[in-house]
Amino acid sequence: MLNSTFSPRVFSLVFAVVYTLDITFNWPMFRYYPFLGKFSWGDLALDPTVPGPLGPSMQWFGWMGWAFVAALVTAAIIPKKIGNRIPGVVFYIVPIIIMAGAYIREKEFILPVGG
Amino acid sequence: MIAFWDLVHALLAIGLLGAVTHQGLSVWRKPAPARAFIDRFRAVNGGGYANAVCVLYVLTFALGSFIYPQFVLDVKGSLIDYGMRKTIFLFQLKEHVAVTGLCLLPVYWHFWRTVPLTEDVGVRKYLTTLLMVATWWNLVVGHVLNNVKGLV
Amino acid sequence: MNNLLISERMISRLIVFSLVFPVIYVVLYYNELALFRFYPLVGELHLNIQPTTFGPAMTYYGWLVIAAIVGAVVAFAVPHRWALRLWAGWSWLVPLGATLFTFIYETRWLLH
Amino acid sequence: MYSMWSTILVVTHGIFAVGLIGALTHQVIALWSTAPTPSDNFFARLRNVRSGSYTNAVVILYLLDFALGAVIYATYRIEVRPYLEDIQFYVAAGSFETKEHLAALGLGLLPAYWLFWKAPGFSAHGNERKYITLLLAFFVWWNFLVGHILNNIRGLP
Repeated sequence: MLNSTFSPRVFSLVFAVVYTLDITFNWPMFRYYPFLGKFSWGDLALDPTVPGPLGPSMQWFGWMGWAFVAALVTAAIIPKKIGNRIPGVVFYIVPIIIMAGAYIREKEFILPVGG
Repeated sequence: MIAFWDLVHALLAIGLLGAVTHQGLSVWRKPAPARAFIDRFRAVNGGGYANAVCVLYVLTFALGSFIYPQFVLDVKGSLIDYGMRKTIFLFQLKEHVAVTGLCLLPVYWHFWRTVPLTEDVGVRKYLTTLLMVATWWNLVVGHVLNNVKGLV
Repeated sequence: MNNLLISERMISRLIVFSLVFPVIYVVLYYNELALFRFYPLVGELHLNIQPTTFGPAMTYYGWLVIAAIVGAVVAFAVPHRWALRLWAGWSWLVPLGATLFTFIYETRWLLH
Repeated sequence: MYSMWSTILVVTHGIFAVGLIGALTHQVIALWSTAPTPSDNFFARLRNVRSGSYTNAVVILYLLDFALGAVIYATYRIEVRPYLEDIQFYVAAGSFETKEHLAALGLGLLPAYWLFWKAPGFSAHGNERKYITLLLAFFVWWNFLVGHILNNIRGLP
């Protein structure tokens, strides 16, 4: 069944677009706090009931979360015949848009502090 | 124990690097008899590597994800204290480069194993070269960061 | 595979070198004998041992140079007909022996 | 602080080692495989390589990697070894010293390794070729793993 519906082109394209949006606007599905060893849907820093110190919060897994879900659902819905009509050249831009989002997300590390 | 997983991550990355570099160089090679060592390195049957590259990429990615929290705690924190922000930026890019490769893996496999090899040659060449460059970038940056501060 | 033109004399020298080098190298590092020492902190080579202010002394380069020189001298000194009659198995048995000795010798770090 | 130069050298040393490990591992697997298996899967192709064609590449890569290692060894001796002794990581220090010696023994083994693969009249020495190649591969694998572990414990500034 998977072979007839799942289109790799749809999966890769949707994953890339959603991941780029996630990192650009910082929309993690969930966060991970390695110091506590704990996952959380929301930002624990905003939750007064959680005693500190929280340690660093990781969004990377959460950014991939939305991308995976969106890509899987879309790839399962759109029939393969239609999905395979996505021209291959579209994938030339995928790395470019992801890296653009990555720059927006991470530029704080190369700009002057407070810049 | 984290040092062990870091080592396994590095070894898988080397296997991936070998496979994807063989394949990446082969897509740029004009068909001709191969005599010199470099030529034979490139004169491989590219199609045969697609499955191995996918398996090795996913395994390397999974292990990288597994040791990443410890990196955030031990290494990234120290680098911030040292003020080594550009070094952190390098690793943050590695994070996104790894996801770029992961998300393109299905369509990379698709163009090698489903689409006839005579079609979309340019796209196949681009995707394979991209995965090769991404793997090299991640290995070098990972090695640089490991040299700055390891996972002990 | 082996269609390269190389004289018997050169073959015998390479064989002898590969047999002598590991033996000499092991003797040198075991006895800490070095023609010279390199002091990386100050970036200087010295024939004699320097005071501790110079920082750690490296004898590795000295061992390599001596082992290579002695290996080459013996390789040229030994008559090639004699060398070619050597049992071929020495070619891996001697370095294997040197390797085993090295591992045994380095267990000293476990007893620190 | 981390000098760019040290980082470039140690990363290059690592990349040459990767090339060396690739060539030697291909050669050893092909050498110790019983007979070429007529199959197209990835592992069969890993075995079905012309092992003789790797010899020159292995010698060149070994010499390059050894030279780089010899250069950065001085920085290791000043920056890492004293640190290992301070924190009493003696097994790590001893493992690296073993790496130093195996690298030298491998250097001495190269002429014989090359002979048994390339010189006329040596093709009959199949066993010697096998054992020498396996020994050299062991040196390279040990040095790579120990090098990576040590670099993980403490890098070269």
